[in-house]
Amino acid sequence: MTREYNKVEMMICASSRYLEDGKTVAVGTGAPCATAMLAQKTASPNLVILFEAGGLAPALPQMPISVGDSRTFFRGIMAAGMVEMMTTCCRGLVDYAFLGGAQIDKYGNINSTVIGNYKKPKVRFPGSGGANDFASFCWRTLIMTVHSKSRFVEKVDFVTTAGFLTGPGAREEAGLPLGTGPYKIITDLAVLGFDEKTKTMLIESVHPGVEVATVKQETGFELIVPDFIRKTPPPTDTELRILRGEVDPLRLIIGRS
Amino acid sequence: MTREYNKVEMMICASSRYLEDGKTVAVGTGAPCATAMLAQKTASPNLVILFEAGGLAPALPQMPISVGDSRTFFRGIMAAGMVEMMTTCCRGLVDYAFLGGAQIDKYGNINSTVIGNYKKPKVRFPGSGGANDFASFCWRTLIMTVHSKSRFVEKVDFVTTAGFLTGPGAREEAGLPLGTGPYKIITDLAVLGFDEKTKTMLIESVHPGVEVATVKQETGFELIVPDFIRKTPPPTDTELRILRGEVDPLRLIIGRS
Amino acid sequence: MNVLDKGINALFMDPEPDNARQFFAKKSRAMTDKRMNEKDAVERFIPDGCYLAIGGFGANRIATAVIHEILRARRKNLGFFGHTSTHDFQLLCAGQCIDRVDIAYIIGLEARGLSPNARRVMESGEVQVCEWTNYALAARLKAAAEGVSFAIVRCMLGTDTFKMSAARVIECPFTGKKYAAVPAVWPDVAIIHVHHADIYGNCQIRGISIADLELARAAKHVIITAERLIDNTAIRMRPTQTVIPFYLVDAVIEVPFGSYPGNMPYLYYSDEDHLAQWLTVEKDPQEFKKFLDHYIYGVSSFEQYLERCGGLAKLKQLQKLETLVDS
Amino acid sequence: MNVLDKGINALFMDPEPDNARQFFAKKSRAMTDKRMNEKDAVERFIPDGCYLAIGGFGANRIATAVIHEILRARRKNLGFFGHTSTHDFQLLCAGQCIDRVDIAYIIGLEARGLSPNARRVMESGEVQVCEWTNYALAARLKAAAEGVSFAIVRCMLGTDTFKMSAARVIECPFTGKKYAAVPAVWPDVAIIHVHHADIYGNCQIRGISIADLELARAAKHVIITAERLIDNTAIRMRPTQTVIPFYLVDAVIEVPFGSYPGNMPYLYYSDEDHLAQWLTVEKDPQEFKKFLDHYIYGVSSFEQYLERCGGLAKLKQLQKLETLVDS
Repeated sequence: MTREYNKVEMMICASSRYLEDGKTVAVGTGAPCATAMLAQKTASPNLVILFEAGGLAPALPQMPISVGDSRTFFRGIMAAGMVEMMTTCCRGLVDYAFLGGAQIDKYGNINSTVIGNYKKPKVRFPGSGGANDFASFCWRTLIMTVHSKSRFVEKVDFVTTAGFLTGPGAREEAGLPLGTGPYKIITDLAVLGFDEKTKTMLIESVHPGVEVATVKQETGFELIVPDFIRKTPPPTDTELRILRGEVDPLRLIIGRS
Repeated sequence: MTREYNKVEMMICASSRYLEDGKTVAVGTGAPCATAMLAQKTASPNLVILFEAGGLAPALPQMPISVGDSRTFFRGIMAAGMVEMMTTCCRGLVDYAFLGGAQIDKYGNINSTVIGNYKKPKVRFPGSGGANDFASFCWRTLIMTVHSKSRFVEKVDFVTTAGFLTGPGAREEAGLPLGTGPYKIITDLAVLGFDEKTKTMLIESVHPGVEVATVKQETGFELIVPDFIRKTPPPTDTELRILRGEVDPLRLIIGRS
Repeated sequence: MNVLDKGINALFMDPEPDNARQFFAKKSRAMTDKRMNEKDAVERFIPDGCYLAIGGFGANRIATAVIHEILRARRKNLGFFGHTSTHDFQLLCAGQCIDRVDIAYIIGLEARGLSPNARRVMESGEVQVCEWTNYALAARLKAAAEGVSFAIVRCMLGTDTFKMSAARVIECPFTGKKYAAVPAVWPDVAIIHVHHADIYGNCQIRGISIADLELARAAKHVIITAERLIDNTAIRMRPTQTVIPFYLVDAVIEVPFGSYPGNMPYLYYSDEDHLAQWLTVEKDPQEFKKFLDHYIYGVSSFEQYLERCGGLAKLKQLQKLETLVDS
Repeated sequence: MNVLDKGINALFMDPEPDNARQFFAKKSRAMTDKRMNEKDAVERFIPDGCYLAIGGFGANRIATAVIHEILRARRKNLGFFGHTSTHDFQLLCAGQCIDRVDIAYIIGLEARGLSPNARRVMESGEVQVCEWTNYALAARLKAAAEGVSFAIVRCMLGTDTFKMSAARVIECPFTGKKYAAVPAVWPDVAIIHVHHADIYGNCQIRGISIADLELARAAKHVIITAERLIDNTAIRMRPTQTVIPFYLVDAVIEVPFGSYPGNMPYLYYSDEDHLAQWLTVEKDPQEFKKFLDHYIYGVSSFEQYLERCGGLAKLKQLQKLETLVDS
């Protein structure tokens, strides 16, 4: 049997496997939230989800449209506020930050502020929101984004959110909490990690049907290509059934592919 | 008719008149709290009382034994916490701090920590509690204490709580909020204020039957004695009736005289 | 104080706590009836040029009625505190009300997409900007609420967000650790929508409070809109649930469905159709003008706006969409 | 960082946030049944020499059962966080459990007077001290709860309280204003008594929270005693009222009348006779020893202590004395 699935479904399923049971994750709007819901409904029923506006560990009835809407604390453990959530992250209690982004560089720095010159921008985006906070405070940052040369760039136009900044030691030197940083980038082509020594991006696995050459071609900087590159396991039947039936029945996220 | 009243009743009634209607006051345990209750039940029904543990504007059913007991928020406006109360003071929203003290000097500095050498104290007292905080943050500090040479000293053994410290400009120089400081000291003999220029203590009024000479004699430092010294009006019948009947029927405070 | 690094953008507000204290020294602590209508509240507390902050989170628990009134009163040159501002920011851009903004999240409406008009305004260069993060802005309010001139945070460090802010890097006097120091902000006025308030301004909020408790304490003036006015006795029976005490509040306005078209937890969900309509109509300036005239400038009250959006039938539908209801 | 002035006393705890983060990285976030008895909780989380903080306010909402168990387990050389500590401090002095204390308010029992024994202990020089104020100590917890190494406060400045603290004077990088910087404190363990908790440690408190919310977030381990265990469903129906979430908590113990002889808002008032007895009996070391044997060392459970204090009849009387009751 060949399963049919689209790129967004692939990204969500691949990402959800990083959210281990009994861990804590701070999520942004949209796909990251759908991913956390999928993880909860598959391998990680005790995954604790935090929302920046104050919602903690809800029994999410449906996908929230906003990280501050009432679904984010529906039958939740706590309905608190932003300072509570952000300081919980800063105290070291939150394992994962899960974000999106408009541009990303080889050190995992994210731009969600402007394209072009800051003072005279070609495109203005919303800005950090809570992304910079989560990626500064949480132990490991997961980033989900579409793979293309215009997004994976040598130098982002604006570092909204810190990855490894300029390389080894730079986060620590800047004053960011020790032992934190980007962990995995999950795209529609591959899963990317970081080289321990150079803190630059490497290919960890390519998705079914994707060539390593394609990943390199769609990346605007030199990727580290290890000798051994795994194949990302495709979405399972169970994952797809739950994702389509329970997580996003209105196809708000997975319909965007 | 000659009214009979004791020293504590005199102090409480004299003090209560400084707590104007529609103002806010942060009070400590015991007599200051009784005073605020009396003010509420006489001239200042809209006096807002704050307790450091979190109680705000209660309809005090009885005198609290502790500034953190359940009476401090009985039918209160808010039951919050210490940070809420202290930061409300620090923001400049609280008009009066009302405290007691073991020792006081001519600048209104209060000692409630030790008598004797700090490292080898003759007597150890509880320490600041919230007194230093209130007197640092609130606009005007009222202090109620028994008048004696051992309490009114040239130099307190330990400055627990800031008065005018070493004189004009010293509070500001230390970094304390501008425009704050001790306002009146109400004793069993007199009401004392502060000289605008030297920031040292002066006699404002003496209680009925008290000679200025007695006040000077019971004070361990040189008091400023203005040409004109008022007589403190004695407790009124109404004040005494309410104080004895409603505020402290068990004579927990007024019985200590 | 050694400052190791500093953001290059200008600070819009004075972070001096003793100046703020001078203001609060004079603010009345009297428990008086503070009810008034949106018009009077905007007239009295939101002059041209003042610095405004809005409670809630973009399109959740926002004080729509007062924002509409700001547009109708043609307020100009407002400063704005933009922490996850979505529909509220879109409204202020529609009214061309602002000329400077502290930014954490603007232009976007989260999963709904970006506002074409807000984007146009922000790309035009007409509005002076300063970058922050959501937590940095919450921490700026918190510092003000605590009566001090700055807070220290471990975010922003190392990024262009820091460079384009007005934050400064300092070291911990105990550990040598680096922090971003962010300056306190005392907004001139805050508008906050709550579930319950009494006529004096004692407020209860159900569900997440976002940064509203800090905001109510930081702002020099606070305008409250409430779904429902309740008796002071009800406040006094549940003092644990009071989150904004009366002495912070200047105006109380009862506005049922006041967060519409946003979500109000326990009461009604957001009107996604209406919000989608905004994003569509903003693409065409002509259409957009007509739209604004119809829904905002051409109505004289929030009730009339609700009528034009579908009235009771629509509101009942949004009540049904709200999954979070009482047990 | 320029330090303009510093307190001369030694800091008892490490204010380094990255060390605290290392601890919290490993702390379990699993929602598991954390019920145990006082004995096990003390055995597991309160070793000799650790630094302890107790919730509540002296003789209001205190976790008496666990404190008694600390005495029975003959714990020694504990560090103590003494912010308005009254009967709790008196108990720890009676058990000779502590050798260092951060002080804001100790020895006294507020309007009740001073504890002769606690005073004797503190005048003996056996206990190492460091002075603070109630707000400074709350701010130290708050800094830890926020994951940073210090907080700035405008109290303590200019006084001997500052001199005998471990605080430092710094300047604001924006205004030049002076502040007392107070170091974060992450207590090894906190004991907090609450109204309701579920078996996972999700807690609700009714009435004032004092500094307990900051404490629960700052402490590395948290032991909860609760008047009543409630179902997790009840927590999830009222998430606005959760003030301590489960992942902060290590142990949950159901202890009805657990704040006795202290006050528990909405349930029972303090037993002033018993507290007065303490102050009297402490004057005579012989009598005091007998008293402690009778009420603490000679009983094997908190229930037995309550029995010896007058049992149900006494408790009913204290319930009647509590004016703050439900509507």
